[in-house]
Amino acid sequence: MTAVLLALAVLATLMLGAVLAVAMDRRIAQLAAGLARQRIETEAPDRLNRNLAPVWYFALAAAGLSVVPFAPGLALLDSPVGIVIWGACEALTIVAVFLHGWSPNAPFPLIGAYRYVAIGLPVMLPSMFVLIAAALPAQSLSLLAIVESQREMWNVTRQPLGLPLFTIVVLTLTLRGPMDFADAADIATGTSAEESGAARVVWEVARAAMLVSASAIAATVFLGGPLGPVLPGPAWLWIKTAALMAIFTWLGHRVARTTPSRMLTILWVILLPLSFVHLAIAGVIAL
Amino acid sequence: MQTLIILLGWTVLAWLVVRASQPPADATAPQSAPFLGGGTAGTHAWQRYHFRPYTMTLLFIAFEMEMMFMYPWAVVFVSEGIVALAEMGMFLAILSVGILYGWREGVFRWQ
Amino acid sequence: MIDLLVALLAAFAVWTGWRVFRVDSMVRASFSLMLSFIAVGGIGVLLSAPYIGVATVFMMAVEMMVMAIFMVMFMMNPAGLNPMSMVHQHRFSIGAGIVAAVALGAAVLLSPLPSDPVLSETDVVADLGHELLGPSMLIFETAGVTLLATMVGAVILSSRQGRYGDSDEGSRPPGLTPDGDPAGRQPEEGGGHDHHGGHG
Amino acid sequence: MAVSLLSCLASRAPAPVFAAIGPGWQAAVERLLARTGLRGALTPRDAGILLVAGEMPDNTAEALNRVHDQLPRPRAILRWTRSHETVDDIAARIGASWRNLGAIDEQDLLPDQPPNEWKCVGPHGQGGKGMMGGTPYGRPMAMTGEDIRDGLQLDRYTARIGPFAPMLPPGLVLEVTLQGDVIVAATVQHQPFAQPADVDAPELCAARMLRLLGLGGPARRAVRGGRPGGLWVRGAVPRGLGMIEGAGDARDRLAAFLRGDSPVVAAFDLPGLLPGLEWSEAMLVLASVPPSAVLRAASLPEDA
Repeated sequence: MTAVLLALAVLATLMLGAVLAVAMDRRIAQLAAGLARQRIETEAPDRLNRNLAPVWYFALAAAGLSVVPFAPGLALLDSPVGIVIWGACEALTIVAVFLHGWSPNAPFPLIGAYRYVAIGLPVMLPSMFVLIAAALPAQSLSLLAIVESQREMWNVTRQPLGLPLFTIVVLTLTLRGPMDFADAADIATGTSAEESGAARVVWEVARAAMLVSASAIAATVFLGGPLGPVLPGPAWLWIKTAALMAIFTWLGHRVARTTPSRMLTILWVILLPLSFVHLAIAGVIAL
Repeated sequence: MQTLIILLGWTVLAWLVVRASQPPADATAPQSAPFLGGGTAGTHAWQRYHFRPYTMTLLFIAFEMEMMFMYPWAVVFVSEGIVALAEMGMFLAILSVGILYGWREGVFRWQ
Repeated sequence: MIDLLVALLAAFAVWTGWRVFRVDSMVRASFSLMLSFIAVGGIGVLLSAPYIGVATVFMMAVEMMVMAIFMVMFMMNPAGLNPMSMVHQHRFSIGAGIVAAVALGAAVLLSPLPSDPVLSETDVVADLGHELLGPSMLIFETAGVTLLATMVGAVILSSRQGRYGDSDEGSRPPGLTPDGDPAGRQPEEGGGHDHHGGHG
Repeated sequence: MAVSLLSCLASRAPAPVFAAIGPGWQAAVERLLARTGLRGALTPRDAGILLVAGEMPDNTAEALNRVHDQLPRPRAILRWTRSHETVDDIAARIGASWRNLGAIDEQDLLPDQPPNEWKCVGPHGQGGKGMMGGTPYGRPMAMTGEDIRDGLQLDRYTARIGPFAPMLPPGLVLEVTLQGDVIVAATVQHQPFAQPADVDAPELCAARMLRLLGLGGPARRAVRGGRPGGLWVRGAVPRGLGMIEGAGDARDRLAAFLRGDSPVVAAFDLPGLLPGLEWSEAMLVLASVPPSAVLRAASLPEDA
């Protein structure tokens, strides 16, 4: 019974959150208008993978949100390895975006897909470091335990580098702003360049859903998730998630994107050592 | 088991939603040509694609495999204390050598 | 119920594994294999090994992504636009397959399996961590050194640019026949030119 | 209920316009697309209206038809050729067409034929031959060739891009050969259209670069004359990229545009500048040069 209620809560959060994310981008009307337009088929596409890519994207967003506790000690997917499940969702997201760019058999989507893989793979390293660092004080890989470990102090203050590093991960997963190497302007919106009509809208909504999911994970790991005074747990989770979504959206619209090869070097040479430092600090503090 | 059923359920639901919200794709021949700003392509876009940072991906896999050891390590870190810190420090130091070497050889660039 | 799910996942893993060799597109082949591994990971989760199961999915998603990149890079007709067969050396591979299946099946069926059910409240991840830091420490550190060797080897084998100039300078591709002319590109004097020095 | 809500929302959507810019109209179109109520689409797949600005030379007619046919239906083509029609007028005309798109819907202009006949050709009826031969599904496959960076002989993809590619100056047709996303060869097949001096205005040049950096909002504000307000704008352009004698690199030129200066760029060798660059870098370099200088560079004789 609780499981059904939680499943409904996850679904409602995902749907309303996606609407909120699209509204933050001020694109609700645009997407509504796109729904009724023709969906063009490219020359000799990989139909199966073209149809599956947004399905994966949606399903991964939902799976990621399922491990998030909505109240202390209460998550749909109460797994002892919650952050590993989320890590697997990240890895599979790269596959989904790659397939989205690969399947139309057109040059710009193809370039976008490969660029995304080049950036998306190394971005997973800071993500893993950050989540492992959050697991140290909790002594568990479960997000429920990570929430419990933040009763005294949120991770955002205890592990100050965590949220900035994870921001990069979120922007990559949701194809936003400085990390949006899949859908850049110089390749005519990249992996989406050949998508029209409802297919384009569905992909955009899936991106929005992933933003909800990734922000909820960030809120749980760094801002104490459902912890907070007066209001019930889910309300706190929603407030924190929405606040983070607003920040990520703002950054996505404001920060410039550099070239992919330069970003690759930055990721390995600057952000990876920073993640090392972050883990070391977190380790010493946790002891 | 619950985990699997939930994940499977989301996949099926996502498939139904995506399926219901978009009509089948169709196009005439000039519509379906790849967009090149009015230009034309000689060949299919699918090709033996020259993915430039290929060396990086190999390094990445090795690094990722090592990261997989760190998840169980994180769980027992506090209870094992200084031993865990020292051991993982050693482990990471070894791998940092690999990263440093790759960086010196310039693999974190488009080849 | 768990038995049924395990059986279904096993059947799915076998079916997707079979698809790897039946599809024309390298991308589809790679990701069929990924689905096969995901099913195996699911079996791991069902068998009370949540970390190993989920980690399998995690690793295989990344690895099959990289494999797809390399398959597309180096195989002819990577998208399978012209139908083709992914199977070679039929007789040998059938023989090898049967031998492997019989040997592994026999190993599973004949070895005495311990009956040591894991209690549901056991924290298997923590046990794994204690194992890594305790009795299996040597294995763990050896893995670190092995992975370092992997990294260095991968860089040496696949990177052309390096601190001491291009790695293929003066090298000669092998001939297609013994003592034949070098195949493919002839090495030019001085190797290629690097346009990339300015940044990175 | 849901359907009427959706259509109500949809009617308020900004009109998605893909602009095919002709000689002399670039600045006007760029200012037009920075208005609210319009949205410049980067690909015809995302657009409902094809705006044809200016008198198109005859040799671009086929390319224009090709872009037109790539718009999803329903679609409309609008021509903006009379110079007395102000930006307000054309914006109103676009809005009216967008709201009335279903009634206008236009047929394809090009014949419904694949680039090569392939149906029922070859052993499997897909037009192919063997592993790599023939024209499966209408096109041949790319073949291997030399690479200029790491020497791996992988496929070369050759395509003519332009004259209406949103990331290139209007009119420019580049025949590029790509290996991965690195340009290994580039030739100019059609020069950019001549544009009046207005097109070199620093705010327009800055906006073009900002769009490539993923800053659509700041680019709009820059065109309208406001402060763009992006973070890490100059730093995002790699140092040493597109170095041109006397005009610095792309980052210097962006800084100058943002200051409101228009750097003087001496003649440079356009096809010689591009090979060896990644596509994203090449587009940044092209956008960092004022269009008049690109035109001069593209019209240099080949052997100069």
